[in-house]
Amino acid sequence: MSVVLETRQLTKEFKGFTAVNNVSLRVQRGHIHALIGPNGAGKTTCFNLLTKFLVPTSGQILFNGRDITMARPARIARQGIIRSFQISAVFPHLTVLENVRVGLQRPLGNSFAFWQSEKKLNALNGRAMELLAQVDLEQFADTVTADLPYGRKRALEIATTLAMDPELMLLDEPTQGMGHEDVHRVTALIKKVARGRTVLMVEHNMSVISGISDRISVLQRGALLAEGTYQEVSSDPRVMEAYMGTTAGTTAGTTAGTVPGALEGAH
Amino acid sequence: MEILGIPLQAMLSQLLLGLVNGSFYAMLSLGLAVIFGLLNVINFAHGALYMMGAFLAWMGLNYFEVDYWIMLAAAPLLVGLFGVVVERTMLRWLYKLDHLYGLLLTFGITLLMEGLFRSVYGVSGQQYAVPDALSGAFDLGFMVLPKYRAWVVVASLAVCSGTWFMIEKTKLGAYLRAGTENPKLVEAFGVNVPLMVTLTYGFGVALAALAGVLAAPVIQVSPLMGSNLIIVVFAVVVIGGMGSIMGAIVTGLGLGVVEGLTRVFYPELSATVVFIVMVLVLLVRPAGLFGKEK
Amino acid sequence: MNKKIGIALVLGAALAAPFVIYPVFLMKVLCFALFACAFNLLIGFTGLLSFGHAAFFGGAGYAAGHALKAMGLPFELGIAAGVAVAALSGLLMGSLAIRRQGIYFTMITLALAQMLYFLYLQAPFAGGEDGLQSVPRGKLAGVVDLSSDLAMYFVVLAICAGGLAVIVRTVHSPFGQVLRAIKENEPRAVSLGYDVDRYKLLAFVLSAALAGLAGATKTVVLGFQTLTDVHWTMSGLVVLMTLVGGLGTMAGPVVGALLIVVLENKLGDLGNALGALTGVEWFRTLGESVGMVTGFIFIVCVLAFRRGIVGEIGALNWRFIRSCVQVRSQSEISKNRQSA
Amino acid sequence: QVSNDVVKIGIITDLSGLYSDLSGQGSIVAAKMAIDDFGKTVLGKPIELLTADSQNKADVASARAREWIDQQNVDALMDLVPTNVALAVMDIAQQKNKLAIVVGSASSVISNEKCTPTSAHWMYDTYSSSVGTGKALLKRGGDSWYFLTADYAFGKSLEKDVTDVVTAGGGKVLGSVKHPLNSSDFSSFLLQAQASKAKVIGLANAGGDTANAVKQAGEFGIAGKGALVAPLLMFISDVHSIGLKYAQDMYLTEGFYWDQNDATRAWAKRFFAVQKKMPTMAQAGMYSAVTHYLKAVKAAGTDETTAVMKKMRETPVSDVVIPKGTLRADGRVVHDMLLVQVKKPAESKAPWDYYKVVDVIPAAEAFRPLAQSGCPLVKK
Amino acid sequence: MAAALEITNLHAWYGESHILHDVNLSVNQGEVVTLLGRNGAGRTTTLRAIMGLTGARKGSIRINGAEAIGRATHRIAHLGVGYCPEERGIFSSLSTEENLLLPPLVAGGPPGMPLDEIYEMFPNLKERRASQGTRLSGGEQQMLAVARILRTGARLLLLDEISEGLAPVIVQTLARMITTLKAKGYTIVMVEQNFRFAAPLADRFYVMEHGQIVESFAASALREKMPVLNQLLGV
Ligand SMILES: Nc1ncnc2c1ncn2[C@@H]1O[C@H](COP(=O)(O)OP(=O)(O)OP(=O)(O)O)[C@@H](O)[C@H]1O
Ligand SMILES: Nc1ncnc2c1ncn2[C@@H]1O[C@H](COP(=O)(O)OP(=O)(O)OP(=O)(O)O)[C@@H](O)[C@H]1O
Ligand SMILES: [Mg+2]
Ligand SMILES: [Mg+2]
Repeated sequence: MSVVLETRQLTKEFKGFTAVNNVSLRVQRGHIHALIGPNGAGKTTCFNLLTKFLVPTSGQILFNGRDITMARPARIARQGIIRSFQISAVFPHLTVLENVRVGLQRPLGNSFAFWQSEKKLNALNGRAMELLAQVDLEQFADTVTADLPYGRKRALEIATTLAMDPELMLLDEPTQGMGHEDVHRVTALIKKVARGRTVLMVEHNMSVISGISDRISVLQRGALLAEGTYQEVSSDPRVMEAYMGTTAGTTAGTTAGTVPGALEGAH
Repeated sequence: MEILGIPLQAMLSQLLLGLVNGSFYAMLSLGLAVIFGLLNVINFAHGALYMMGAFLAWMGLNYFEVDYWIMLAAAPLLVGLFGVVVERTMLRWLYKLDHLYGLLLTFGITLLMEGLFRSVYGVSGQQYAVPDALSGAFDLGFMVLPKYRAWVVVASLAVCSGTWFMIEKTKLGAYLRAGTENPKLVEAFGVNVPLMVTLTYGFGVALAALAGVLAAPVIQVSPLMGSNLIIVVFAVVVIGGMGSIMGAIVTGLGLGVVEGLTRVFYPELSATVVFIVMVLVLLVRPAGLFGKEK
Repeated sequence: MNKKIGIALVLGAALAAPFVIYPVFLMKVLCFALFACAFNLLIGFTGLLSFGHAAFFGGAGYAAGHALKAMGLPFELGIAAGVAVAALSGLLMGSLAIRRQGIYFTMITLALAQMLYFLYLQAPFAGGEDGLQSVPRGKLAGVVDLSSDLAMYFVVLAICAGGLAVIVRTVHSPFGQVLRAIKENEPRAVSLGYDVDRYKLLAFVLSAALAGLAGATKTVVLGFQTLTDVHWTMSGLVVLMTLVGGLGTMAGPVVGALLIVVLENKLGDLGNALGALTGVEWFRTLGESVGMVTGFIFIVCVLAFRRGIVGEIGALNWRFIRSCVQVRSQSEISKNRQSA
Repeated sequence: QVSNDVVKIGIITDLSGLYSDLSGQGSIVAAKMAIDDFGKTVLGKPIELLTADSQNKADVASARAREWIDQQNVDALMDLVPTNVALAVMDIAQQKNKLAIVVGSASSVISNEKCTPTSAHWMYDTYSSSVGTGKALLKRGGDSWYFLTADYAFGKSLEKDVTDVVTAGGGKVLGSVKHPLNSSDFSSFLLQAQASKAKVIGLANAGGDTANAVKQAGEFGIAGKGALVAPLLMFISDVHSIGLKYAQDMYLTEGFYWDQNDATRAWAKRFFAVQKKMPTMAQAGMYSAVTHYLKAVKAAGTDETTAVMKKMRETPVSDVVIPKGTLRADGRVVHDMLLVQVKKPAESKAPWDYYKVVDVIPAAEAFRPLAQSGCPLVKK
Repeated sequence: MAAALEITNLHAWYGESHILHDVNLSVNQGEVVTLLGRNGAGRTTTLRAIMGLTGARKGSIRINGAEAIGRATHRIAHLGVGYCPEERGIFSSLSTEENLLLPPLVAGGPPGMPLDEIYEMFPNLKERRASQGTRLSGGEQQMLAVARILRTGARLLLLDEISEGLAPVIVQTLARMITTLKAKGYTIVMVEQNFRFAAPLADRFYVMEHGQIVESFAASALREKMPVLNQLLGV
């Protein structure tokens, strides 16, 4: 299997504090790859480095074998790496349909055409509705996005991301702040849309991770601590100690609805 | 010894004069920075309040025979009080909105006040004499420095460093800084933020008035004295970094000096040089010299 | 449908106006209206507050004036020269300023505009504080003599209508859609592959060029160009017009421009009329207090009519509609509760 | 013969800005006095006065002028402050064949390159205000000069006019420094001037700039140390605001001083009763301009511009403010100017008792000779 | 035992939208109570209403017997309430330690937790004490937000989603912390999405829906209430 994204000795320092330290990741094509680790381990920083919202102090980032360490954010996006944000990122005063169209519009090549009518964009409606259908939002197409419930906004964000037809999706805590139903919906959604693409995600919710991830990298204090499948990682004593806590082995697998006992810890 | 064709002594004296002007910039931009920091308001009225300070000093002397030293305290107090009223009755309603609205409101206040003073006192300005204790000059060898100008530098440095200390190093300052970001939360911690905000505005404008009183013996006390200055002072605040106390002080003094040098080398440009510096600084440091990028 | 009727009405009024109201005054209003709309394109629809638009407005005026007077170019080329200079200054200023956000953007535009001010102050052709005087109006297409105010009026009306049409179209174009997206959530737009700086730059240049169109036209109408138009107070004035009228609305800047120009030009008359009517002498001094009255209006606007005149009227309607809807939904909710 | 059965004079002046103290409301008062003294009617028709604030904006002023001419049938536009306003209005007046009489604006281009057949420039200009002072100081030993010049056209023209006089008289100009308008602090420029060791520091600026420069020259003890500070354009209102303490001993050129003779004192007293200030030469000039205009209308028997202008040129100017003057072909009114020196505080016995008249500069010397005029109307 | 918090007939608005409809709840001295509910049910709004941070309020909120409605926000805090907001509210212009020291001590109240003890509980904070507040990672900020109010001596803590976005180990630490605080006699109102974090800690539960309390029960009744919860929350 080929490697889509590779980092080599990626390092980021903030004024003498090393947030990401010599991280070498390899993400396989078609995988859902999870990045976990205790708070402050450097996951978000890592994401910011990959999408060029931050500039690495040293190291290299390769996408499909090409070096993109110095490319600009918009350029990275056009090459097929699209990210979502830890807090939901939609265009609140555009309608749901328009949100998706913004994602579809760019390849049309008329984005600078200030002399054309916006009716030209209606040509994209069909494709946009298809994408909305994928995330169950068709009936909200004409709603102003700000009025959507939180979970739906996350779904919309994913639809917009899909509009870019990304090769690699980066999701930063996609289920954070969601109720249980939404968590399930979004998990299922990720699984669905990940077909034919690669997903790299940061997530604290172990039940989401255990369900869908093909491979997991564990970060701690900016450095890679362990890597492997869920089974491998969750039984790694170092990971247990650093991240999941002593009882993680039993908690993480537990599904909802069982009697709450000594269930401190993970969701 | 000469520097670029200017004798060293002349150079030194020009630097010193620059510092004097810088003192005014520092004090004015400090007030603006404090107000912007906590209230999120770009206080356009700052120039008008500076003018008001100077006028109060003049009125005190001419109508009530109250001397400079008393007005040095009384004028800032009165203007501060005026600020408190403005804050309570008007500015208060604008905090949640874009900066633009505060700017507009204070711009309106400026027009009103300048118009008012102009219609009463005309534009030519009034004369305010240097207080006796400070008249005369120091002969520094390379130049004659009027005692009064030396006093301006000393007074301004004292006020600026006092303010800096209060904001950066005391608990009250921590409240102020935190209140800047999230006033509601600070209030939920038990700090009386509305009062703090009001007093801060009062304090900020009092600084402007103080600068006005200090300026009265140096320049004509005229209704337009503030509007000539305000844009430059804005530039100072921006170069220093919006809301940065240290930035306002250091940049104020620094720009005074830069402007002073320009007056020697290319005097025509001396009113524009601040803006050139601003563009250069912002291109290199987007948030200003001392500003923190969000 | 309503909209069409409204547009027809406005157009009708605009065509009839010069026969009732003094045409030069109307032309001035039109030019400022276009200027404010151009400015609004930037702040209202892109979210960028420029404090340097005087440089485009006045700069274009100087360019047009110089082209017509010293170079003897025909009317059309004079205007074109103005627009070109404005667009060029816009490109220059924009490419430096666009990279900065918020208040820093505003301040950079102010600073660059001050530098241009310095340039116009020093440039020999601009005539210092005396300004560029006696700019000829020339002939439209070499035929229509524009020295008649009426003929000039219709030309200006056409120019301004054209400018407004460009703005409306820009707002409702694929490009406008991207601008909205950027205004709403810039990082997200970046992550979708938009080079936001280039979009903002185009918006900036467009706005500058249209402001230049307004400035060049104004110079030709009035026959001179002075430093007033490149001074920062002019940049401030256009902010005020836009805000008083209503940010981000189409009609707002037009209304705002009308109000401010009327205030500047007619306050004295109004004061005299009031003085005569009421016998209160004080009103007669209003003419000297344009500044104070303007100040007062801004205070009132900011405190009471924040959305601007047009925005406030719009909100009134909207609130009314919403209150109707709310009553209904509330009753629906209680119904649902009962059934549940 | 009188259009619309009324003679309308429109005053556009600065009522709210920088120049409002030297012209402004006082100009209106003086114009009213002139109309009253004329008997409020001419040729049996009423005289009406309209006033407007120029806001120092040429576009505001020109819109006003056009409207007055087109819709209110105003016959003559007067005062026209500041210069850019004057130039813009003169242009319109010429197009519409109306009179434009400039009083409060100083620039000498008004009766030079920019002169028009329907315009006149009353009382003073940058040349008359500066050249007299220049010559007088040269005569008194001030043969080396340094200028503090406002970086504007009028500042430069003041500097140039005086430079010509000084060099022609055998003096030297050691240098000049151009300062931006409204630079409230002049100490740096003053020190540069002082370093040049010039005997006279010429202030080629106006209003607040001059006042601040004078005051700071006093503060730095420059005036005391042998150098003479000479404002090249100054009004009594400026002296009043600077105060005698700093202004004392300065020489300046005035077109009018209230305390010249009984007639001027009587006239000024009436002015003072309304305005609570003594008139500046610009304000007094308005009285002269309006009076002369009305006389010309009466003499011509019409208010038609060309005829009135012809009469205005033919008849000498003669009233309490300008007892003996003529309106030249270039639109310049020439008359004697006064070289005055500001009194010491001790010498001043009453408020507004500010000047000693040192010299009378004859009309022929006070203004730029026609031969040097750049006005295209002057046939050479 | 006197009620530490007694809310009766509370209505609250944000602008024109009416969010809370007649909320009634009471918390006894030393109790840990959890507010459950779906997103948007109004739990955060309830806490904010207690602190006077919503728009208009109506009804009655008694804190240790003193009425909070009509009282300014800062004076409510002085009744001995510590509030940890959902969005954390870390100040970027303050260092970690300044953030920690920011909330003023409750006048006349019992002493709060000393700094050493706090650092011991959250070693991350100690390590990053000089760093700018918002430069901390999401989770570190959450710790800081909780730690901050422990120091003031407030005895009634309002904690909004404190386990959100935290690694399991830290969540465990927090759970232990709550148990400790409870033992020390603190009264705690928690809003939680994370049912399994809250369940073992709380003495009593309230369930909110559409701005109303729809269910309330004691911990002992938890087992029998599971089906209802399942239906209401999808737990
Ligand atoms: N701009 C910055 N300056 C200084 N330090 C920073 C900056 N951004 C992040 N850090 C530090 O880098 C470390 C890693 O932060 P990061 O946000 O990547 O953590 P994370 O793994 O995403 O944690 P969480 O799960 O809590 O969100 C933290 O200790 C944080 O304090
Ligand atoms: N500032 C606000 N202005 C207007 N409406 C608001 C505001 N904040 C919250 N709301 C609305 O109030 C309702 C209750 O929100 P609240 O934040 O109290 O819910 P919650 O139960 O805490 O849910 P969450 O899990 O999202 O935190 C929601 O419908 C929300 O949209
Ligand atoms: Mg994170
Ligand atoms: Mg909540």
